[in-house]
Amino acid sequence: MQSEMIRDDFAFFNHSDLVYLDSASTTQKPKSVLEAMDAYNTQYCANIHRSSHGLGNAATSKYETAREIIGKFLHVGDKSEIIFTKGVTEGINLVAQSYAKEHASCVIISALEHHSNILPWQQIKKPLHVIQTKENLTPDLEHFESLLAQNPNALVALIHTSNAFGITHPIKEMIALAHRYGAKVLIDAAQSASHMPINISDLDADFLVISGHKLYGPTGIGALYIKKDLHPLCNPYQVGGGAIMQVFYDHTEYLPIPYMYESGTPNIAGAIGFGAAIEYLQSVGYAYIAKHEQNIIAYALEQLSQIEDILFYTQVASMQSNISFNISNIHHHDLGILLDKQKVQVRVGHHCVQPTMRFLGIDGTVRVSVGIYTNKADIDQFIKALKRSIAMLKG
Amino acid sequence: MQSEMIRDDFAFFNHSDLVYLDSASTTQKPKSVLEAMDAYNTQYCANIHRSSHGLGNAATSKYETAREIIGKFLHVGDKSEIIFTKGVTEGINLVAQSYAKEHASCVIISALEHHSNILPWQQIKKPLHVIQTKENLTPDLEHFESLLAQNPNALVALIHTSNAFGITHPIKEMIALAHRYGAKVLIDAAQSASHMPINISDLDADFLVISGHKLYGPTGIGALYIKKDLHPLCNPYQVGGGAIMQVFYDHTEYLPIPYMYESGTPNIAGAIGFGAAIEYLQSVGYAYIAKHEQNIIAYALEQLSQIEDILFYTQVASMQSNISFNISNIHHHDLGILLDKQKVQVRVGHHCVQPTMRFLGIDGTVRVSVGIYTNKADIDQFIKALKRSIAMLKG
Amino acid sequence: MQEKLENYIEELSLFDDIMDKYEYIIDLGKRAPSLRENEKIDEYKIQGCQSSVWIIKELREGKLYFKTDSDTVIVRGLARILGDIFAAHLPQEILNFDTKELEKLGLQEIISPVRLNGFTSMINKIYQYAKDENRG
Amino acid sequence: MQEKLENYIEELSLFDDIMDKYEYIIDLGKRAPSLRENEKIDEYKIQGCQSSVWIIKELREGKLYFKTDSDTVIVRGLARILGDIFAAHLPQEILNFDTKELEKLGLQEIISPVRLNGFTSMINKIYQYAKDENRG
Ligand SMILES: Cc1ncc(COP(=O)(O)O)c(C=O)c1O
Ligand SMILES: Cc1ncc(COP(=O)(O)O)c(C=O)c1O
Repeated sequence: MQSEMIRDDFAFFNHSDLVYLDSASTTQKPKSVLEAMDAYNTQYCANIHRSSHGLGNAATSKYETAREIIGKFLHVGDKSEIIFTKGVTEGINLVAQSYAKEHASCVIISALEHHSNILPWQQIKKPLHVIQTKENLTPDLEHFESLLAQNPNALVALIHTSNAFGITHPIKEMIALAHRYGAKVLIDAAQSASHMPINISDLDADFLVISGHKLYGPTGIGALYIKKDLHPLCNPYQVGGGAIMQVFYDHTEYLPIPYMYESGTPNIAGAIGFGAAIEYLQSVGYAYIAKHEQNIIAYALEQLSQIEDILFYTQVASMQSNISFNISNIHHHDLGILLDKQKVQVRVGHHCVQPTMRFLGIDGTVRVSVGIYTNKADIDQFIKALKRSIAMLKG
Repeated sequence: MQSEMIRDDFAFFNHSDLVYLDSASTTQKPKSVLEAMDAYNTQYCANIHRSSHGLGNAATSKYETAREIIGKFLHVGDKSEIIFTKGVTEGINLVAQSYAKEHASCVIISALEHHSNILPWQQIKKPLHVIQTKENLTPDLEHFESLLAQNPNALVALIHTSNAFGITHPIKEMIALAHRYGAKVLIDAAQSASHMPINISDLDADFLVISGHKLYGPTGIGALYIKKDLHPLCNPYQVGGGAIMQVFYDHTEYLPIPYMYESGTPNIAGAIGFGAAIEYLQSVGYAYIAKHEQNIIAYALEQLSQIEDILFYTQVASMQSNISFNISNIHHHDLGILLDKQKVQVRVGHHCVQPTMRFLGIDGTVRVSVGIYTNKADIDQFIKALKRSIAMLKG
Repeated sequence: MQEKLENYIEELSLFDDIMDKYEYIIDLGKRAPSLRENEKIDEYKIQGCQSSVWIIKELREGKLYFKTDSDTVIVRGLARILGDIFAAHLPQEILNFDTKELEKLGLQEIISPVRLNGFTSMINKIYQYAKDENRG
Repeated sequence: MQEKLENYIEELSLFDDIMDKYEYIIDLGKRAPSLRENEKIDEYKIQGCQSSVWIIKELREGKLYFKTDSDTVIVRGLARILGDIFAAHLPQEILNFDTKELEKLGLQEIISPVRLNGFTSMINKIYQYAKDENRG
């Protein structure tokens, strides 16, 4: 079975008897990723883009190849549109400070945004407009259109798949609508990119962010896509060595993007590992991934639905890659503790979407999220542990 | 010999027959560092500070232990004074945007600063005052004092050891002087920390930055020290998930420093690897390191000094951990290429100090830098290759 | 404190199965008296906790006593244990007590390193109360 | 171009030792004619190069010729090779030439991936000249 073979690619599952249902927080990393980083660290470890020596060239070459791999993965036209960042959070901060601060009149977000797609806009003190949701947390597209009509030059910043409720926004349609009103669009693909193909050319997004550690890659690395047309509008962000053409005490001539945004020594091993993660993902293929994960999610939902007093916050059929729920009269935190004691690792709490939780009138949920390696045995063990926990807490 | 045993700790030297004399760019990484990261990646890979599950707690615990290790290494009083960053460049940008922008009237720097300690101050549009150098590139402390006297509320930002010329500033004296005039001081210890002990309590620095990858640790991680007294004056920088107490659409209550500055998923593996690197460094000990490296540098200088037409830019005796030179009528770039062809990896160019090079009336230099693992055979091979290169270029 | 702590350590050590340990804590949590709604105010609430926890101090003959509550059962049980351990002691006795001792209870929640560790925050609240009394 | 390129490839392949290869390039660099100081102006200078390089075009009977110089000997030699390969060709011929072919010279400087790759910048300058002529 392919599913067992995939599990073998991850050393974690040899080392641990835990049921890992927290892939939306961070994914486990396949051996090929760790090997790629190890090769850098032991065979051609050098700083990049600076030296004329061969070792430095080898490292630079691998780093730039990783950029190309990520560019192709996201279907971008030109690899200079891919900037390495620390992760999604840094990517959004970068867009806020370097672009939106000067060029956006306000920011329109959905009601499902992660704190990382709220706070950076607060910080540049732009009016924040929240698209109303219909029942089941789907966006009210008419309200979205009215916001666009009332707010020329807005930046629209949208989560693709919700990390807290597994809902996927119709971003292609929403981007097209936004563009009709002259708005630019940033997509937070932190949660979606590991589960479905992202085709930036087709989506026509203006900005898009992903994190390596949610894509079977290492921590400390991510990518930001900025459409080439917008490069001339973008100001420097974090500045320093490596980003420059010429430095004088009173002014600096910067290199073009992406280098302007990659000052200092970047996470070289991380970028190389990120490239290897994308290659791994592509070797498995989205056809398999989508089918496998949908099966697992359907299997979990089928069993969860039979549990008494379970509460979902969106249509069961619309949940992808993660499931959020509560059991009435039981605190999600109690469930989290007892599941953990039974070796089941899920996340409980507000999942970095406090405003959404407040809207729903709750403090948080239990969230189960799956990855390429999750299997039915994981779900069985989770359901069994959940039932026991409920019995203990209700009994 | 301890020196050979140390070399064995680095897988790089088993894999490569190159002479690596570019440790000031980035150091090689010992096995214990790679193993620590591998353990995270394969045994307790989880996101931190979010989950109540045991795996997440294990990761959080190791991450916070790394912070403690670094805090003790730098002799800071309280581990909340240590913030994980991407590296020195990010650390300086953070101080510029979150502290200096609001609280500094101007910035005073030395004439030897790395671009990463120039550009962030340009970006916040503060007047930049450069301390004049005496012959041999040492700072004119009288001029420094006059700058301090003329500019109340300045921030002083000083390189500790010059990455380009191996000179070490008398920072304890300079910090005391600055404090006498009410200025705050940031120390860029990127180059010094791997060669000599840094005792922040003793130095009384207000801010200090280091990079993991220059301390035998991984890329993509560094640390920033901010003195506790100044925490109340520091504003948020990169914002997002994980940095918060409570989020509302119109405002956010942040967690205290360091968490306020560690939004998003940090480089968890990197932080853990950084902690292991510091432990490695401490296990070798600065007594050995200083003695060994001074020997190597003295040995190299002795042979270099005999080369005809060699040009140094500072007193030979004052060079520590790195040596910069030119051969008159030969371009440093030609030397770099030919040394590389003879397997000797040095760095040639402006070393990210263009204003300093302009002051000296040169484009750049050849820089040789050493680490804990550098041995005399490396120097011999370098000198031999250098002589051959000079002969080819002059001949 | 030491004595009560040791009682709990002993009691908890009777359980081989970790689930039984938590069964016991849940039981404690369920049986613990609740605060009145008007007592659940910010002044008594623990900041920096993943769930809501309240601790109210009472002073009787110079000694401190604690009323506790939480919206989660397990934390309620844990708060109850804490309140009980520190009850009926002089402020200075509390301040002299080494909280590291509490790790011996072997409850992961106590040694959790997360930045919003409720248990640490609860202990801090109790210490704050003791300090306030000592000063006053 | 192909012919001249193949000559160079052959010539460079004669050297077993890489140092001899660079001896040859240094020799070319030393013998190459220099530009006059007043020709070393920004207009002809290559942007984004670790050393200073100048390339001047000359048009004779519709064909392009290149005068080159650099402050480093090796780059001077490399620039000389480049200038020679592309010399005496129509702008359109230059534009049709696949620069990947140049990698066959086996010179690491040509395939360097660093962002300020002088060699790539030199080729870009030559292509820019060819484009300008084609348009004009
Ligand atoms: C003195 C000095 N400051 C700052 C930096 C920048 O450090 P990083 O590239 O790790 O951000 C360096 C490294 O090149 C350095 O040597
Ligand atoms: C939807 C979404 N956006 C943003 C983030 C933040 O990503 P990172 O922590 O990698 O910066 C996350 C991860 O928690 C997420 O799920």
